[in-house]
Amino acid sequence: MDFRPKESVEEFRRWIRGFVAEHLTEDMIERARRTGTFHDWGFHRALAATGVIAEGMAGPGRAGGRDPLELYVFFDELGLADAPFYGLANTMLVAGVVEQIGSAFHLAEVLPRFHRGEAIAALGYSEPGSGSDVAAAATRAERVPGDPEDEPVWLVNGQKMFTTLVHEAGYVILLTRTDPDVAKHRGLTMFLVPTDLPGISFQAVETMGGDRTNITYFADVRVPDRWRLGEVHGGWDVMKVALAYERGVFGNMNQGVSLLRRFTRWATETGAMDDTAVRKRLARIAIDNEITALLALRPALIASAGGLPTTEGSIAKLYASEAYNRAAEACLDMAGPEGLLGEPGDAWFVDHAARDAPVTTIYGGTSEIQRNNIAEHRLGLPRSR
Amino acid sequence: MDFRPKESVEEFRRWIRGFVAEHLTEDMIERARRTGTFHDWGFHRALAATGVIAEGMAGPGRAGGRDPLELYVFFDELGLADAPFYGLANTMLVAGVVEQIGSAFHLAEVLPRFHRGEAIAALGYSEPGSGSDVAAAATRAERVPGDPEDEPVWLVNGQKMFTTLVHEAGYVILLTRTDPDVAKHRGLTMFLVPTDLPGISFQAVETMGGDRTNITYFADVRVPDRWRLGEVHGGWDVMKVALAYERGVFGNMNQGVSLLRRFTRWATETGAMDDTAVRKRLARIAIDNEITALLALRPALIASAGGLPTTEGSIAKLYASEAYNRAAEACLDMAGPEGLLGEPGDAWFVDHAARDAPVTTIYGGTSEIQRNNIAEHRLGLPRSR
Amino acid sequence: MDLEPTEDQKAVRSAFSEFFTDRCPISVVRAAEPLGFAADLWRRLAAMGVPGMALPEDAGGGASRADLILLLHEAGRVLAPVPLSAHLAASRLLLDTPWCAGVADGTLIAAPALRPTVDGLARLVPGGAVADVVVALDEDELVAVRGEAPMTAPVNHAAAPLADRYVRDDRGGRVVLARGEDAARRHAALRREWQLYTAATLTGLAERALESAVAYTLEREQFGKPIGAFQAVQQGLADLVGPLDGIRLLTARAAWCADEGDPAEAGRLAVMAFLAATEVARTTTYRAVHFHGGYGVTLEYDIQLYFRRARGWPLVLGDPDEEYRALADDLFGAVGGV
Amino acid sequence: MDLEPTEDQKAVRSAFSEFFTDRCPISVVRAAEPLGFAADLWRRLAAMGVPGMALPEDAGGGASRADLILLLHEAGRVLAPVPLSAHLAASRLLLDTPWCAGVADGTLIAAPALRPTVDGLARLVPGGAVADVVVALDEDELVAVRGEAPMTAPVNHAAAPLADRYVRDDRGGRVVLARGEDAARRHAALRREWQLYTAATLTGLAERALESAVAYTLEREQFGKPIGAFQAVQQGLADLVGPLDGIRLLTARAAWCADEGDPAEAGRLAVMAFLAATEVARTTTYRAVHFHGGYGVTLEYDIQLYFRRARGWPLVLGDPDEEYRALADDLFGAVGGV
Repeated sequence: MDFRPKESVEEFRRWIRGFVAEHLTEDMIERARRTGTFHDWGFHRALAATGVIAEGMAGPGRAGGRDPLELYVFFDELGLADAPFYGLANTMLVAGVVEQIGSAFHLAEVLPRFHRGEAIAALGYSEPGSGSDVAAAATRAERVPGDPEDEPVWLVNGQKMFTTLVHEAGYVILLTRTDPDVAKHRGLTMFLVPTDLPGISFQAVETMGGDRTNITYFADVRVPDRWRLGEVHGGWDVMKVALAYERGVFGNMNQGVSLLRRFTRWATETGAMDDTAVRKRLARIAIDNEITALLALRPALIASAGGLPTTEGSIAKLYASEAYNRAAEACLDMAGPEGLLGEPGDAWFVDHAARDAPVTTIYGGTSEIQRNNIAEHRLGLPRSR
Repeated sequence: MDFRPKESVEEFRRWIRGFVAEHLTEDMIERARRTGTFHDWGFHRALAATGVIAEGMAGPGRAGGRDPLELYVFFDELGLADAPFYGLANTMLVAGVVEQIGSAFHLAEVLPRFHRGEAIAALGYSEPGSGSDVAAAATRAERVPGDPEDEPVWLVNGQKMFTTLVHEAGYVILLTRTDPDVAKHRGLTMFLVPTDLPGISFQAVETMGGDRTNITYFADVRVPDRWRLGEVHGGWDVMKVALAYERGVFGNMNQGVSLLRRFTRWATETGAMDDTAVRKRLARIAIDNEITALLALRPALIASAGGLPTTEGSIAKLYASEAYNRAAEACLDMAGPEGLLGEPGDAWFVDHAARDAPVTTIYGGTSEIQRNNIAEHRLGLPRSR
Repeated sequence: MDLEPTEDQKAVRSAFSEFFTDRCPISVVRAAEPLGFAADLWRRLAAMGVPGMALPEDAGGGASRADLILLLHEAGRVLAPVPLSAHLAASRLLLDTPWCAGVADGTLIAAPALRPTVDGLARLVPGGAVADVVVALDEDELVAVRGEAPMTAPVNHAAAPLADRYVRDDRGGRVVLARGEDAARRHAALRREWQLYTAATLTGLAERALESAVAYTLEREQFGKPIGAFQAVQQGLADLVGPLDGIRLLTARAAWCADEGDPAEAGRLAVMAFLAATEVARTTTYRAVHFHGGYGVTLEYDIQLYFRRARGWPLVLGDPDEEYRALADDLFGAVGGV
Repeated sequence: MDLEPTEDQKAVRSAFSEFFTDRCPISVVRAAEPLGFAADLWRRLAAMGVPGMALPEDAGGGASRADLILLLHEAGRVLAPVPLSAHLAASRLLLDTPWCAGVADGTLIAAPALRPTVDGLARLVPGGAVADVVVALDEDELVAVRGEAPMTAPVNHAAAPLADRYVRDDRGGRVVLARGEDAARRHAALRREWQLYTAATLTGLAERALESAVAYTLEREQFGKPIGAFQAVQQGLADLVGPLDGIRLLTARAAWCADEGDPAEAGRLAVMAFLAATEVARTTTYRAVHFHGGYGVTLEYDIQLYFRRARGWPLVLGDPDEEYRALADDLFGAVGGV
């Protein structure tokens, strides 16, 4: 075992820190907090201009690209700085999938727009009837009969839940059911769809955690076949690529670090830091943060070494989100009434964490689903659902 | 709602307290602790001589008998005084079942011996292959062919686990399989068997909690039909009577009360009581004890009013045992090294509680089984096993 | 001895239940945000005589604590956006003040400052945003102060009508209710009264949150069956029942002891019930939100309203750790004491 | 950066694993009760040079902490009844004493008094029942005292070789290792060293306990299938994995920092690893016993041996609460400090 940080990774960390210090303003952070839209076009385009989106993630069969460990550090630093990075994460993820699976059309039409920061992507997996059970997607895509000379067209009807940032996105990656008569994993097809196609509409959904997400409706949307990603009825294979690509690299599991840092500062100012019971609880949070950091690093390291982190991602996500909830509840107690207040200048971050933390045990796979994965794939227990 | 104790019950409480003060010696308590046999013949016979076993529990269709609430208080007080009461509880339970279901032979032969304190009973439900799933009992009882004029005889083969006190008991109530070819609940028959029949043997099983229990072996034991309890293949009906009879009345759920009392005394002597963190944790235990007492009282009150406490017993047992474990672990922490020591004079009760508490979430139905009951019968969720 | 409500209590409960179900659907709760006060609902309660219930019979009240907690339980179930715990607790101290009649008929709202003032300022008084009369421990005086309700509250977790109130301004009237030790003692009793009422409110809140979660898990299907059929969900829900029944019984016992004239025991039990209810309401609403999945955290769903109030309502008192320590002093004697 | 063991480390680990599997089946653990010491196993370890491993290379050791924790992890998996953590931690302070060679070759066993003495008596020293040399902070002196091992221990939860040792008797020899602040500093380092080793031991213990529980739930059938197929059981087991991986990584990181010459960070991480491992080992063995059902609590089954050691081994240090407070001082500065 060797815990010495890789020099190239640390260099990249210094670079992103420098970039953030130069480009991220308090205004951007505050606007994201207020609107719940964790994307900022100015910041996003400035980052895209550095080439970081175009570089993408290194992987098997891909020339160039960033070490997954570097990207892990990248999102970690963005998270710690409260930078609005959801658009960036979605887009890098979808760009990665497009690179691997996309047709020449996708590569020419979409990829450069992602790379230049002109367009971002939203994820269209979940539906009202399928959350944990993603493969139960019911949004229909039917091939429309017509002149066989013409390009086939798919008629899409249905709705997608939790399409975060679709209101800013140029494209949505869309899991559809193309054959309802076979086992659920086998009748799916994936598309990458421009959001301005006629028949697509969306509605804002506000969340307790302060994020804005959306429901996206598809009403007789005519999607030309060139927008298809992967094989017909091969949607689950694309899904697996997307999940593997994402696993443990994109996103930020260290919310407890920001919370502890802010709370410690507040408690020092108010004198709460002199209370031994408060100190003890903060020390526990610090331990959880250390463990979370190590568990979160592991899938990135595995990906960096060319491996496929499977249960390690589940383990990190489960631990991180449960620990964040423990920390949030403890801070809520310790701050007392002051922690209930929600405006900047107050101990708003306590209120925010208390509302935000429960969300993290749900999205990206509930804690129950993560435990299922761990039970089955790490402990070798029988499948139980 | 009315929390005023019933005068008759309080009077009985004072009576049992007086009895305990007079008859229970430190020697008896220490011997029970050392041997793990929570039965003392001297104490048991002295109690029997007061007529309390013969009085039994009042119930539908039974003249006389003690109010279930009185019996709840009775066992509660015995538990708080550390009196060895397992033989008493088993015997009163089996006597109650025999009274309801037993033949004239049982009533004449066995009941008076129970009442006079000459014999105690052991419970033969669990088997190596059936713990939570009691109805899966595999101990075979086969009707032996013979002269039809003679009394039929059952040939019993198998083994029973956790037959606590069988080494002191005159009788064991025995769940057997008489028809292996029907649904598991329908092929069972119950017997009340004298423990001195040829072919019965047992082996001591020591437990982490300090109790001694036994495995009892049945090798070609010839059991005359007159020992049968209830109908042939009607064993599950007898089981239900036994469980209903027992539910929430026999036994002691207030282990946390003794633990808190002892710990507080110890912490006062050692000065640990001046630590605010210790005080806080003890206050939490005190709250859990209050709640446990109320939840444990409820099934007794329901039984006292002629009702059948079903989920209330599960709720009390689940809460009590989980709370006892929280308390035991907290005391173990607070006592530090001193709590590890296991001899009288040390803080032995901490070590004891730490070893004893985990047992309580297993016997009498595991916490998982209690939650299943609550989910199904209180919350109306679908059966899940 | 009987752990079930009497017939009278059942009648009271069902009257309140009917009232709140009719008059306080969740739309009322939502419409009352962010202030957390529904003036119309308060007027309807006043028309029923509720604001005076905690006062003696000849002042327009006469309800037992056993009845009051039934009221508050039902109010908690629907998250009623009216400062009942605050008003009822504070009202008991206003009997001999000029505002007694107004407090009894609900034309005046009263609120208790739970923590001592600092330089005359009571911080984040529950109900303070809408209260006409504030009762506070101001140095060694227990005072009641008539002032103007700000009718605005800082943005807060529970959308509760909190406000800072200055209690040294006597332009509206200021009555010293007690001084010195008596003031401290009566303020402590006021806090315990508020804790008892809040425990009852949280019990109702948690009860309803659990019901919602059960209903949702029976309706929501994943992997071909209701998620409530999965043990992973069942076990988590079943675990909530004992603690919930426990706080209901403990709160009732605290109320009963108060009614029976055992204030020391009643006070101790009220603190216990408050602490237990605070924890139970948090655990219950956490799981209730969780088992609602992605929907549970959208503002469209009602369960998040329960989640936020479960935290925001009790925490105005401060870190529960301090209450545990105070309870320990009560149970075990002060540190170094006899 | 690499969270996996190197090839060398894997070889070391598998050598220790093989040794302990061969030489310390559970029958050895049982036979060693109640004293908690298997002299034969100790001799075999000595023959391999283990007792001297923590000493510098020229004193017969030279192992890195990274290697030591692999040893202790494997020892923890089999509950090896030898006071390795105690001896290895104490041995580091005995380099310049007359007993160094004996400690290195295992003819002498060393043990650390973790808490300061009271009137010269060190209470419940881990390994103290079998130790020939005890290191203790005796008022302002850090001393090493040669004495007679009592070879008997008070009945205790973990069947650990604890004993009270008097450290002012100089008949066998008594060396003052340091005085004043230096003594306190070196004693604190000794404690942290012991905490690091104990964290590694508990990690091995918890890992094996989880494996046993999984194996049992796959074998034990109820209601027609292995209980490991029920979500109620699966979820409870799956929850244990992250914390277990976490303490393994945290302990390794603490060891690595020590090897890299960052004692401040290493010390902080050792305390964190110890506290986390204490909690994880308790939770893991609690559930492991629980999922063994009625059998798990019989003395016949091995899992209860894990349960008791998970509690008894770390708790000789005292209430973990005190360690949390000390860690807080380290992380956030002392109260009222700058």
